[in-house]
Amino acid sequence: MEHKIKNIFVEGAIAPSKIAESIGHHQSKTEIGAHNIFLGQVRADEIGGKKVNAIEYTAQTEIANQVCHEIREAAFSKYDLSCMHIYHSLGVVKTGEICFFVFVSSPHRGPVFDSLSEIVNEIKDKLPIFGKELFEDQSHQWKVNQ
Amino acid sequence: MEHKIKNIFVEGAIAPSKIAESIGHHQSKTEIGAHNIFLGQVRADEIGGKKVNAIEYTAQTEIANQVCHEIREAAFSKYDLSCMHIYHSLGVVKTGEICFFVFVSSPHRGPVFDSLSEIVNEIKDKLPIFGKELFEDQSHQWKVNQ
Amino acid sequence: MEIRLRYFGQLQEATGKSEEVLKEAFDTIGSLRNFLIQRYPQLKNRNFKIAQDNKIDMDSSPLNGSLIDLLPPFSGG
Amino acid sequence: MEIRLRYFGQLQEATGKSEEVLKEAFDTIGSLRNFLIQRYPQLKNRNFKIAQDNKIDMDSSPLNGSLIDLLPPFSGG
Repeated sequence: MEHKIKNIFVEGAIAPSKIAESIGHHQSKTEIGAHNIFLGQVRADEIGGKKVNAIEYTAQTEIANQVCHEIREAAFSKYDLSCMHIYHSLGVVKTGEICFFVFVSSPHRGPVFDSLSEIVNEIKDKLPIFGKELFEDQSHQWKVNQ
Repeated sequence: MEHKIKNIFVEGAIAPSKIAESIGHHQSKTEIGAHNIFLGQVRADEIGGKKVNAIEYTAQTEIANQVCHEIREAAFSKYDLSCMHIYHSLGVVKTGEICFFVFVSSPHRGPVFDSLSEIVNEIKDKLPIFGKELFEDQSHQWKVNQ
Repeated sequence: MEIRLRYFGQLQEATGKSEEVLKEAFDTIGSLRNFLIQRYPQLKNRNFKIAQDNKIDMDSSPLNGSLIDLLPPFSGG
Repeated sequence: MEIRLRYFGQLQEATGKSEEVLKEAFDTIGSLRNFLIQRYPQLKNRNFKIAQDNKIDMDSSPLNGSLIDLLPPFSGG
């Protein structure tokens, strides 16, 4: 399957209503039996006595979109998936808000479970996105993925 | 952790707006970093030339809620989960609509990926829920889980 | 002691009943199963679980419940 | 040929710059890296990838792009 390179980036947090909208769009795809959704939410981590208030995301978006496209195509050829939708925030996302949304659908549940964690891990590993953790006292540190 | 036995059943399809509402309720839980959601959608399967229009669900709800409670408690003690929400439809759910919603959250992504497919599989295996596939021509057959 | 029997899903179609009351006594769940298969030959090759008082139980267990549910294969989700 | 250099994330803080133009010529990506570490000692113990013309490349690759991006460890999601 061949797909166009999509822009995964959205400005600011991803609203729950946007997620609902995306789910609703699949009601006409009646070959789908299973959806699996991953959401990344900004945690109020406490580091050295200071609490994270928000994360500010920047990215090399050209490379990120290209690499994400390759991850997407690889998943489509490896798994029996009907759809895949990926969004990531840029700019400031406050604690408790959603910054990352990956949505896969398939006729059956096996492929959605097998593919989702792989796609999420690859995106976190391979996309040049940079998170800056902003503390209550205006100081910051650079987020490190584990 | 001890939780009360919850009623997982809702009448009819699960609306995307209900899912959005459920996601939104977690914005105040700022220790959460990862959500994972499974949605079951009614497929328009074609069986012997006839197309499924809807599934009508019935259940022995007392047993189903009790067994689901046990699955839930086991998952909470096995995985580092912050929340878990489970809903299943009763009555008629049309093709393209959502009949099953499982939502797990955790500080980190490992536990949500590890637990979700296990919980979904256990619910499908162990809860006395019965799906009747209704065809376009008013005939029906009893759904069989694979 | 009376027992109240409920049939679920396709077992309602097989027996033509959604529930009934039995006045017979049964020592085990298995002996109730055998009784029902004789009464409703359509149940013979069916796979079903039996619950008493809202707990699924084995055929070897003593039957001492008053609410008995006949549960065909599960197909939720 | 000029090359346009862009610094991302914490490398902007380390160098105090978000971008600059270099007129020097470099045979490989690795030789650019060494040049930059000499110019900005703060980069010395930093782990960063280098992309040319929107493709992440190895230090052994010839440098022939005109847009060079310096990318610190990724932390999306």
